[in-house]
Amino acid sequence: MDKSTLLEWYRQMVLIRRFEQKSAELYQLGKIGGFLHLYIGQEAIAVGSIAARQAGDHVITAYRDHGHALAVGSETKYVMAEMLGKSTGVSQGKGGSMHLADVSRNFWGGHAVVGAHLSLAAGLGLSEQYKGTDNAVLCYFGDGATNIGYFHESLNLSGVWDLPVLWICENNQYGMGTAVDRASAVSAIMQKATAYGMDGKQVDGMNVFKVYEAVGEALQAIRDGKGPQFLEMITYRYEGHSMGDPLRYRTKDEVEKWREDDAIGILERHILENKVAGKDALDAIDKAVEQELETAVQFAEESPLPAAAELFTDIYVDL
Amino acid sequence: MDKSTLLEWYRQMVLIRRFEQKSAELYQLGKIGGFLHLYIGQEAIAVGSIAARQAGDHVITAYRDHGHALAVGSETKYVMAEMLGKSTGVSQGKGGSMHLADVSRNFWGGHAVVGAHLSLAAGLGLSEQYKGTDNAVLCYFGDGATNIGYFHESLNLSGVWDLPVLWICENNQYGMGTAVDRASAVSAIMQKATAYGMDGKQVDGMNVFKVYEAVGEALQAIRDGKGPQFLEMITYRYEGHSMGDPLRYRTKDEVEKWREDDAIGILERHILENKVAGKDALDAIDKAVEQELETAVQFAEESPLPAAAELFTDIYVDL
Amino acid sequence: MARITMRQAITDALREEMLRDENVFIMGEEVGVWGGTYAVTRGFYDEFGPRRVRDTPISEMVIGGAAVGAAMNGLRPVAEFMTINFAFVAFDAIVNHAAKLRYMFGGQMKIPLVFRAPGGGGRQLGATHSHTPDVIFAHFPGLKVVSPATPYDAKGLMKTAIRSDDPVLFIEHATLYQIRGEVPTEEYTVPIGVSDVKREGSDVTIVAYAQGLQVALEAAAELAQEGIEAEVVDLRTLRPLDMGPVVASFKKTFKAVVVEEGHRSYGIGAEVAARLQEEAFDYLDAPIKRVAQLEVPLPYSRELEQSALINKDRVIAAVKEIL
Amino acid sequence: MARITMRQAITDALREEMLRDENVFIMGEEVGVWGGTYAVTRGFYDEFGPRRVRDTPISEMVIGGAAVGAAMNGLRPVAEFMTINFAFVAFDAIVNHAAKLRYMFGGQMKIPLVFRAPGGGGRQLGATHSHTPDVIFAHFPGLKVVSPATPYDAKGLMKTAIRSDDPVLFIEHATLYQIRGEVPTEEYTVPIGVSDVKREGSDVTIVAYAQGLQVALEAAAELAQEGIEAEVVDLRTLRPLDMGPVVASFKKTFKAVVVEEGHRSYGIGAEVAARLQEEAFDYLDAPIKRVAQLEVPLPYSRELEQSALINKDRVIAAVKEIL
Ligand SMILES: Cc1ncc(C[n+]2csc(CCOP(=O)(O)OP(=O)(O)O)c2C)c(N)n1
Ligand SMILES: Cc1ncc(C[n+]2csc(CCOP(=O)(O)OP(=O)(O)O)c2C)c(N)n1
Ligand SMILES: [Mg+2]
Ligand SMILES: [Mg+2]
Repeated sequence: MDKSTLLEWYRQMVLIRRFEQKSAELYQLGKIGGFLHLYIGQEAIAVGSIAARQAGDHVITAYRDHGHALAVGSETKYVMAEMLGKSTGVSQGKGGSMHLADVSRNFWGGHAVVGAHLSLAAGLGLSEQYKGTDNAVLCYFGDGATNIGYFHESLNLSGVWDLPVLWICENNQYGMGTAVDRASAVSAIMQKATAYGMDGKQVDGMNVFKVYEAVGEALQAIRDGKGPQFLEMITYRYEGHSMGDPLRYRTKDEVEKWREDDAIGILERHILENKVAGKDALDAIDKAVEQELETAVQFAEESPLPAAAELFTDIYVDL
Repeated sequence: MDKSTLLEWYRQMVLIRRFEQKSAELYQLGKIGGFLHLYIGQEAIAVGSIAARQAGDHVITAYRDHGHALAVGSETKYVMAEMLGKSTGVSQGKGGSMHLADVSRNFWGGHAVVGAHLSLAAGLGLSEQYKGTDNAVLCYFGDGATNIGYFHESLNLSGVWDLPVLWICENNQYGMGTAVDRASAVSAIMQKATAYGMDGKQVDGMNVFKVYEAVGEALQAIRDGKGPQFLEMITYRYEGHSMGDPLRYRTKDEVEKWREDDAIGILERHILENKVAGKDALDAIDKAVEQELETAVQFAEESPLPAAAELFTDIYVDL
Repeated sequence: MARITMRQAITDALREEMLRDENVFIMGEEVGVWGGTYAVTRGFYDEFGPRRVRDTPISEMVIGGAAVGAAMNGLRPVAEFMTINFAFVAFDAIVNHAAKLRYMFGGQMKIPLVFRAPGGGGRQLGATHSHTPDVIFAHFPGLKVVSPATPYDAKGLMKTAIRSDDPVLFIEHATLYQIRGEVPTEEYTVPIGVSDVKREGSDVTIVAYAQGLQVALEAAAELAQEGIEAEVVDLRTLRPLDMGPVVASFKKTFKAVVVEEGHRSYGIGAEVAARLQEEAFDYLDAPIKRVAQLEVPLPYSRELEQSALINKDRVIAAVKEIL
Repeated sequence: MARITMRQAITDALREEMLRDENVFIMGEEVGVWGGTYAVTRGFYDEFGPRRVRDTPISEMVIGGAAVGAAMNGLRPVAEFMTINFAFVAFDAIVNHAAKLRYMFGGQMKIPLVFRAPGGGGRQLGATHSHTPDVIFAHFPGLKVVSPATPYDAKGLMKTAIRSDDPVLFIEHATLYQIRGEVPTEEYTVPIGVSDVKREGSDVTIVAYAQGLQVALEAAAELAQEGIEAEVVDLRTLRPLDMGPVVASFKKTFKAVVVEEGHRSYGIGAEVAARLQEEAFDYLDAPIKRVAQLEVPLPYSRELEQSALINKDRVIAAVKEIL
């Protein structure tokens, strides 16, 4: 990996983490409403996997979507504006935190009904297959989502029709307060892939290199005609499920243990230890991110709310 | 297996087959309405498996349910009356062919929304577990049903909660006109059990002995606390999916090949070759079945239609 | 003009649109090799091949969701639910994902798809298989809901539905597949969201759609023999609901009966009645009557089932009550 | 009497019924260790243990279906859908299996269960998460549908629902959890299927339920300051719908406004209006008005979302239009 790539990954991961922290603050201030799900801890997955996609590949995920939005390259200020429900937001203020999308970047959202977007991903894959391209779909979902019917039907269809979809489970150990074992009959999520004729593979989701490599290989396999692929990313969310999580289901110790092996820390160490760049280069990135965020928040705050008439636009195309 | 058991199995299998043939006739005459799905070819499964249950075990299946109704011991005349929509029918004429039930025999139906009754089976299992009994649930479903979300959620829940359910897939090679391979990402249905932490097992569903044995072992495993179990019965339906199937999806040759190894034929051969009983004993059973059916049809034909007021009964208990 | 069945009309519309636009394709259970459970897509698999006529597993959720996903990215799926009862399993995909995504993402995507769903009671299929639940889909903004009653409308509306850039639920009443009617041989379309006067009259307005329309027309014919001239308005589209012709007719007749096959409570007729008294209050001469399915799950037994359904006698009785 | 929140009232009802009847148990997502997403079952897991307070996977179909299966065989499940939006995923289990099995099998089984479902808009959750789709459940015979507006009714109706031998969908409007009201400390129940006059008045009848009732009462209070006395009738139960007190009130006031949080088209108000003009035609002095959610998917942005929802000003304006 060349220096600029590594620094770019670092930048994205720091941007995501800081974006989340900032969002939490703005939520406490009442500037962000609805539900807010932070991606802190899982940054390496969005960044490492999206770095491995080709331009035409699609990205679709659940409500924990800020990281993916930033990783596909949506401008921070438009993402932040969406969080604040402003007309300049990526979804014009109609979607909010859970429903970011940026179709110009093949990012199809941000979906809050658990599992539903897996069926959309199957459809996206179908559309590329139908058109005869070699584009694939990166579809992200949680461990909890693997227990819903949508998961089963979508993975099965992808197998039967050989759809170019890379199924990426972000196993952060919990679906809300429910540990994987309490909700899934098998503890290794990758084992579920067997039922759809795929070889599931577990990947260290805290390590952006491993993520990048595994996703690159899986996408290549899809393009080589080996059918849909399944990856289970082992990761952890440091914060609550959403703002206001009473956090009764896990111990502080457990959280601390995971934090020791932090995704950003791993990359930072790699950069410093291998002398890819020095501390000052990273500090400069941190600062630039801080600046970008500040600008974004200011932009968002100053942006207008959607006009009243926007209530009635975009319900239908031709009505 | 003692003689009386084998003759009883023979009787049940012949009864089911003849019941189905009679039903087809009555359907052609317009005396049976709605959809009619024949069980011909699959008789060994209902008979062999239900023979292995203990009194408190529950039975629940899909719309191809006549065989199970007869195997649990529902009286032929009440079952036939239901087919004809009479008030004397097991479901008082309100259910019809697809919705036979006989709760007095722990037979919970006959369900026509593919996969839905698997969730009911999970609930039945839960109820026995909750009550602390050692009763189990025999839940039957087709190969096609293993592709719907209900299947996934129900099997997973049974695994997570250790529910006493024996999942019995009657793989008759097709869901309507769709061969297993065209609908399922894996061709061996039993492989799907892996995703729920169960060892799936394939059983020759044309051989009543093998069915009986496998089900007996599985039920014992459940009662021994080994959790839910999964069996894939390999079988074939000789007739169309339902009356009026254009049968464009398979060849006559294929059907003939399966007919050679007929379930009743296998049992008959065993009885004769091992001199369990002679041809005359079997003929006597055939005749008795014929008589029983004739009486049942007459009973059904002579039974009254539901009274007009029945339209409004049993919608609610306490309204 | 040719006199064809409603089944043929829908078949023709699908086929012509598939020939016209390479992005139109069909997916659903048994739509291919089998030829469609109701034989609507018979021959399509051979003509268009497995790429464009796609047999699916029994997986309604992903039939619904994959159609949405494919539509987002530029295709024009026509996805079939074998019957509307099974659309319940895909309910979230239909009313949440098809109907809301465009809005929720600020107009970034179009969802040009058609969900086909044969439906209706009267075929002895038992309570879970006999729904006419059209109203519950029509309740949701974002979806268009169409349910034609004649071959002409069926063909014209299906073409419009396929060409529409919005999600359309196209409900086909299974007992109507056999009815025949005149259909032009040349190309035409019927707009979505336009009600249609199917019979003129001045004594009473009967509002209906789908199978209810056929019942209403039968009743009107019989009423005419007694000198009562009913005007029959066909809604054709349930969302958006076009009350124009209904209100216009009512302002002439001052009396109305709404006929629908679904349940009466919270049904289509409730909305039509509510709208009529809102929009033509001064013309109300008598209560607006509703003829609908009795409030029971539909039973299997034939006579019993029939007794719960609408028929021309019930419509005639309702008309006479208010004349 | 004690002044408690609606949340506490529901918590108390659940707890008391669990103590009273060993067969009552709770299942759903996050009802146990977490304590319920809306904290309704806080402490239950510790008090009753994992056998009777059962955390489920994210599997709405089997939450619905397993509750039905357990109920058939003698248990009394209280199954929670985290929000009513997710009940869409379980739609078939609810309206087909819970609602129809008893009838379809000729009365051989009872289905004594409660589905709890918090719902409603106004919390900036976006289009797929903000439904008030009560009407679509109320459409189906076989189900009882309840949606209380006060702590008193919530507790009494929940007890009745749990003791009912039929399936009950119990809809809790999430924005009502915080409201407070007097609740007796001694045992009582409130019957299902009985509407209730929440405020007496003689100038106009306002019909409402759940969050709509609170809006209606606010409007009535403000109208009273102008000398307009509104009678406010709370439906409490949507199926079976008790029109008695509504009709009685209307025969006094000759004017009515129906208030509901859900969409206007094919909504609760349509049925109430249709019934009123059927059952009290001679008392109609003015069109029956409906105040309901505008016909749009609900957007995230706060002001925009609020502009689509009902509020007291819209109710007051509707009343004034017909006075
Ligand atoms: C169908 C459905 N059921 C329930 C919910 C409520 N809910 C939102 S997020 C969530 C947990 C999902 O866990 P997981 O898939 O592991 O994703 P994570 O939040 O850990 O990223 C639940 C239960 C929902 N949004 N949709
Ligand atoms: C949810 C749902 N989708 C579709 C159908 C229509 N349908 C009825 S039976 C059937 C095929 C089922 O095949 P399988 O499970 O293999 O059972 P078999 O008929 O072979 O016994 C289909 C698609 C249905 N009843 N329910
Ligand atoms: Mg998780
Ligand atoms: Mg089969």
